[in-house]
Amino acid sequence: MTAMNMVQALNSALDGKMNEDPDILIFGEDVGYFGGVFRVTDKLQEKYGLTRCFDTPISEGGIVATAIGMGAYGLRPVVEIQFADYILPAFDQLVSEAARLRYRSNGDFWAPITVRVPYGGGIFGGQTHSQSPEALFAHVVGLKSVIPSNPYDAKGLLISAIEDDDPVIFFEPKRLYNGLFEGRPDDAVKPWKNHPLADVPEEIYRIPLGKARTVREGSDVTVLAYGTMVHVALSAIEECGIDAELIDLRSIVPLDIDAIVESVRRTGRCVIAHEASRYGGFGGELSALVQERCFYHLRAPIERVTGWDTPYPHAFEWDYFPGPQRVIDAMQRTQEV
Amino acid sequence: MTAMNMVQALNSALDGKMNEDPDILIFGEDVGYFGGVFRVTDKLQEKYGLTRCFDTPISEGGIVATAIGMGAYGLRPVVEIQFADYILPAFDQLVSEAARLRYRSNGDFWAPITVRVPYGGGIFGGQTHSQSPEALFAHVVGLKSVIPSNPYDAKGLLISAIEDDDPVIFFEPKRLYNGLFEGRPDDAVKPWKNHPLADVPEEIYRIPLGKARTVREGSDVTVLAYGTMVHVALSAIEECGIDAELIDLRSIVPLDIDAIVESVRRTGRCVIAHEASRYGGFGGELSALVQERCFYHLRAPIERVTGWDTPYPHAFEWDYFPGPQRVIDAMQRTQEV
Amino acid sequence: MKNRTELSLYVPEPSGRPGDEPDFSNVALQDAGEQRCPDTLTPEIELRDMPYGLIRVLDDEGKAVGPWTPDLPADHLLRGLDAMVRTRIFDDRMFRANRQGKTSFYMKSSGEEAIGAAQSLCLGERDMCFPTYRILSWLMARDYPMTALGNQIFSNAEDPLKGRQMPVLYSARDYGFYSISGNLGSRLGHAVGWAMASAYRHDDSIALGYVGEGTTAEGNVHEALTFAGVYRPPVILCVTNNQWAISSFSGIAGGNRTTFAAKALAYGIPGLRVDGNDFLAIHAATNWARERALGNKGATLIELVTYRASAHSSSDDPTRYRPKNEDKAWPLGDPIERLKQHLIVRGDMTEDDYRELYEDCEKRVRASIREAEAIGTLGQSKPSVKAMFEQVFKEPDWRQIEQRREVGY
Amino acid sequence: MKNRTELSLYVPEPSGRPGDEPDFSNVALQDAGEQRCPDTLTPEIELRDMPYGLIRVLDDEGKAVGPWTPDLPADHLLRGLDAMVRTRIFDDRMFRANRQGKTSFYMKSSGEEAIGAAQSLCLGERDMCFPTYRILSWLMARDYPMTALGNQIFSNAEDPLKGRQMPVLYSARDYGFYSISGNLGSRLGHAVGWAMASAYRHDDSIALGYVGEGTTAEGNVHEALTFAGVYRPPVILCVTNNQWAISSFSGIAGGNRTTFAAKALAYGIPGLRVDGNDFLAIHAATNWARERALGNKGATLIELVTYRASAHSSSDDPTRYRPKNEDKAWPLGDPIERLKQHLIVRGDMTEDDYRELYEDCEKRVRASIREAEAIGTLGQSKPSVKAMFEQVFKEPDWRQIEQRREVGY
Ligand SMILES: Cc1ncc(C[n+]2csc(CCOP(=O)(O)OP(=O)(O)O)c2C)c(N)n1
Ligand SMILES: Cc1ncc(C[n+]2csc(CCOP(=O)(O)OP(=O)(O)O)c2C)c(N)n1
Ligand SMILES: [Mg+2]
Ligand SMILES: [Mg+2]
Repeated sequence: MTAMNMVQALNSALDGKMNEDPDILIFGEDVGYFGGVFRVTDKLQEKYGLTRCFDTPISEGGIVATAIGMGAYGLRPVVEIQFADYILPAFDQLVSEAARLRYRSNGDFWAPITVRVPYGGGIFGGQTHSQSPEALFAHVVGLKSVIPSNPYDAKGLLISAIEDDDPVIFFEPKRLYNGLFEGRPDDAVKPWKNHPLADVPEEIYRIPLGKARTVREGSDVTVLAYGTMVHVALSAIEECGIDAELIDLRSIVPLDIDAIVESVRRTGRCVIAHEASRYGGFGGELSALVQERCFYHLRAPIERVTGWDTPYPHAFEWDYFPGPQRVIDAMQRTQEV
Repeated sequence: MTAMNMVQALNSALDGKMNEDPDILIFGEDVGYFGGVFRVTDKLQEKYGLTRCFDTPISEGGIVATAIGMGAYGLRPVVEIQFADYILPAFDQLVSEAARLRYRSNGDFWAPITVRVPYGGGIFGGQTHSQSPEALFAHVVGLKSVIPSNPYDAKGLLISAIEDDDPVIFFEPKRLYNGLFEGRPDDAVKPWKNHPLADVPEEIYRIPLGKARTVREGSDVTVLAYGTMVHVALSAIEECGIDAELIDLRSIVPLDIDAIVESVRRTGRCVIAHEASRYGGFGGELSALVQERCFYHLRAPIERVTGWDTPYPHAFEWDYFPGPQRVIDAMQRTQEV
Repeated sequence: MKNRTELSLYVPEPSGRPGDEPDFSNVALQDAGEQRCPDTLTPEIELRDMPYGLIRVLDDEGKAVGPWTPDLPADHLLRGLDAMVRTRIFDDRMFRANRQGKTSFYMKSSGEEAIGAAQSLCLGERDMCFPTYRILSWLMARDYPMTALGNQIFSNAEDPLKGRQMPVLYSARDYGFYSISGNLGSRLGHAVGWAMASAYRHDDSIALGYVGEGTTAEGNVHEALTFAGVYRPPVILCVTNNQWAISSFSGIAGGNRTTFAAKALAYGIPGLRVDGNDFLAIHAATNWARERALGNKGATLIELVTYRASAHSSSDDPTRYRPKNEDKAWPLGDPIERLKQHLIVRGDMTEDDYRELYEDCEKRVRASIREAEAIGTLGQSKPSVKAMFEQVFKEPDWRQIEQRREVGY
Repeated sequence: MKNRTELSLYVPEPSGRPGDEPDFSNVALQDAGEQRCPDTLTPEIELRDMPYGLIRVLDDEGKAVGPWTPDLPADHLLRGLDAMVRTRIFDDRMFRANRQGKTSFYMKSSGEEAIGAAQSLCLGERDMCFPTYRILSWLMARDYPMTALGNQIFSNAEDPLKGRQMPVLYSARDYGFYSISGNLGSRLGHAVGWAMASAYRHDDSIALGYVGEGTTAEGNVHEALTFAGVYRPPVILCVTNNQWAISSFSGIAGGNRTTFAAKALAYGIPGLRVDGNDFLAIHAATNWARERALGNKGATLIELVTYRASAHSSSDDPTRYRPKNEDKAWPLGDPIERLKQHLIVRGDMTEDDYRELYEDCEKRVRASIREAEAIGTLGQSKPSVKAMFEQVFKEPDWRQIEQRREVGY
């Protein structure tokens, strides 16, 4: 075990898998010699050579298309899209091709690709370095969407994603790369190293896709979150004293519906938190599923704590970001009835 | 007043606006000399000349980018994407540019464009001529999404969309172009001409964006639908005898939240119907909104009747399509409690 | 301030519309045998004139002339002819089947049969083509069972794609034929990725990608070409310029300003412009690109100049937007006629032989389609509904399982 | 089977990495004055050699030579120099301000100042540029208030973009400067659309779009060029080839295989390759393209060969991926030094004059930044939070209204 931050844990996953499987190729903008703008692919070119980890033209569509072709051939490419805000030029490739190839060809071809995508806010990145587009992918039949919240999960989930024979979008909450963040911008930076989930084995291990993690058990309300919001929610729970059960979804496709339903039936209350803007966000799906499956157990309206329905605004980062106080307010509203 | 089908009503809206406003330009694949593969732009090139209605390269991204540039200059382009399934190459332009231009430039520039998109199933078009991607757009802050269900609305809404100073995605349920469709593939084709909403004035008129239409008043359950599903739902209601209130949303951004809330508070029950696959679909958002705002009035779980979570399959069109029987089943489930 | 004129918006128009005489004077031609044939390893910088010429082998009499003449045995040509003839007949019958309501949709490749047939026979078994919907003759040349084609087209119980795809959007891995989709251009980059994978593995499989001339305007085509230029994988990228994209003539895709082969110059790869109705020229150019690829010199772009002799699809009516009889006026003729004529000139076939071949093709096509029809046409027979829920993922998740249960399968 | 070698995957590499000597021997150069200057209305077919040359006017001594020499009065050049110098100073100060935490982010255009300055002064008031984040000198040349730049960069209460944008993503319609976004390449098509609109209206406004050489790989760049080729609008499309795209050298964008100007050949439009550190050459080429556009002859692609002398952005450290002192070794020199030298050679300026100009620039920059800082730097001052909810649409819908209320503004 070594204390790793999230970047190191992801790097360790890539390194371990590349070492094991020559069919794994890594490419993307600046991932080669430089090791990626967030350093997740650091040293991989040096270690595995130019043809196994290399830079690409600035062409997200081209990156994904190339990966699909390689995947159809029999390789297992792992590509990086530099920021989630820039994944849209590849959207058609992901939706119309990667997600549909197995189905439409009746298994003749498939796309065992992993698309790593730094996403989310909290870094003063303004409109185009902060967005959380996971809802756009969750709606796409044929894609899996995974979102880790800590170094241990990041490594185990990335390994599962790489080994998965279906296309996986792997959203990395970039605000968590180098330290914990609880939605309190004025707090001192909390390094990962003292966190229990920063204890990461050097070797390969897997966390199955579709299994949520109960971060904290509780009986007053179920809080559903993923990515950075897991820590925001935990901090909110700790602050306000409500005995909330916090579930880190870890992947939104496949979704651990059983864990969610079991918990909400028990607590009778539910708060959903995500960074993305609210309308049409993934919180809507979660709310609908909970409502459909727990209707008779619900004692208060399901609450959504999300980004506002505006673009992600640079100077208003902390007005926009759904911080702990807003999670507390929502939890409290569920308790008032 | 003339009896018009939906194609004629849309053509009449375009014709009327082009006649009135020289800043309106129409372009897209095959919309020029040929008048569009669905004939919606028929005769417009002949009438208004080559530079006002013309063919474009097969490049959805290029079409939308060009429209945005023209819009920023001061024109009011109305473009066609041949099928909704092919709008994704333009997705980045719509999301990162059209939707954000006004906000990010603080009103220096904006994109008063209308993007017409034939969408939806029921025409044996298989995976790539049948999809309903409206949820992907509803989540995008800064875009409006309009979906008419009949000739009268189609004309009035299209005129409002064109006159709107924000980018509007105008989804046209192509199964309704030439006749009514109630989700019963074995029925004889029902031409529009005898339908009251096929009585379309020749002149310009407007239906404001964001105002739903109550298709049928009722007290047992509120059914929310748009596009083709309005007729499927109405047919279902008529068949089963439940006194349902049917609301045609007409636009999903802006959404007529007041009409929805008022109705569900009254009926205490709600069924949501759309063609798109369920998970992450717009029905999730509707369900969440209704739940949040009508929790204490709800007497049964909100039901979603949707396409399945599979790609749109050619041979299984009628197994996939959420036909009237599935709407009836859902309405009945809401009555059982 | 010299030379200023009032600005105006230019919109290209074709040389003729319904009621006009066909006019192909704008198509840049070159006589058979005229274009030079450089060595396959020639640096790109010495090939920059190639996109503006036209590689042709068969002359007007059917003789093979010039430096591109490939050395092909008669049985190779006969196999090609057989595939082309069967494609033509199959297309005609299926188009009719569509009119009779036996299938929801159909697309013919009439006039373009030489392309898939010549390239299918030129490339190896382990090579992979990334086709458009007009490359049926590739499968015919590799003897893909025509009954299976019919089953796919009818979406019947034996449909190899389990009813999930519209007619003609085949997939046939074992025949070197990648899955087609309705989306234009989005597989060209897969061809490049495939070829990069092959190079990475030190394999000798090459990839062949196709787009129509209209589709070259899509961003993803540029992205594929960019990757092909940068990483030099063993891939052949083809533009089938059949002059039309539904109702839009090639000028709407930029074909009035330069050739589609010249797009190669933007990426520093060789661009060949080839008579797409000339089986021998197609073979020769494809083989040139293949040798270059196998010499580790990377990608080649090939424009195949041809003509879409029929409607875009069963939903289309070309008499509404182009002159009648354009196909008759097309200066590069009919690919089947031309190959037949060549075989006759060579002395490898007589008119009688051809009639026999044709009748044999007809018989085989008819028998296959009958077999498929016997299994069922659209709506009369289909795969089990459970196929709707399968292979969304390798393993279904709870959504497909629950929903399948709800449907009752 | 001749010439076959084992396939392998090729990945381009730059001529040097940290620790290596800078090496620009692969950059194709041509001496000043050597490239021919065709008439602006010359058909594209006669211009196909142009993308492979290099238009240069200023020679090593600072003399203007050859057929592209523009006839520019001294005050035009001095205005350009003033804009370039202020850009350099402003950039340096703001980079430092970023290091001091006064702003979240910054991007310099050091080494590339000639481009925006020359083009801004060449084009007219009603023309519109569609910039990247490295075209600050355009605004400087048009005397956009530097305090407003500072306010934007600090996201303070007077930020003209109301705190909604990251630093340097300006928008200034009145200065012919379109809204920048972080997304690469997605505005090039807007430039084409703008120009088409101008042509449609018989206006005389032309558009100028920019992308970096790295960005040419994006599909949307191809789409913009395709529309520019087809409809021939009055637009100038520029590729600023500064050799690097963050850590990726230009070969990763295909620059090893051919020039970026040669991409023009794919679309049948003229392509000019220009010394991007030569104020006069940039002016001349831009003016050529402008005259052509105003002669209703359509678009021109211009590659501006330059060098990114500084880090990609405040988040970047170029010593990690490229040789030290590459900027010193760059064969086309420093654009400010070169224009200054030219003015001296012309006799329009002395070293003393230059010192004076420089000090004056420094003073003005300092005063403006101080003024902006006085209003507030990042976090110390910001626009009202209600601006977060405004202009999502022209009129807010219930979501923005409800949410704004929830936030309490
Ligand atoms: C992305 C996308 N946009 C639009 C369409 C609709 N469409 C189908 S075929 C076609 C024309 C294609 O023309 P071309 O590329 O020349 O191929 P051809 O049909 O001539 O072989 C169009 C516009 C599509 N299928 N996909
Ligand atoms: C669509 C998109 N992809 C990726 C990025 C991340 N990114 C920002 S700048 C940059 C490099 C751009 O290089 P180039 O086009 O050469 O412009 P330069 O910075 O050299 O002026 C990259 C990859 C982005 N902003 N947008
Ligand atoms: Mg075509
Ligand atoms: Mg660059």
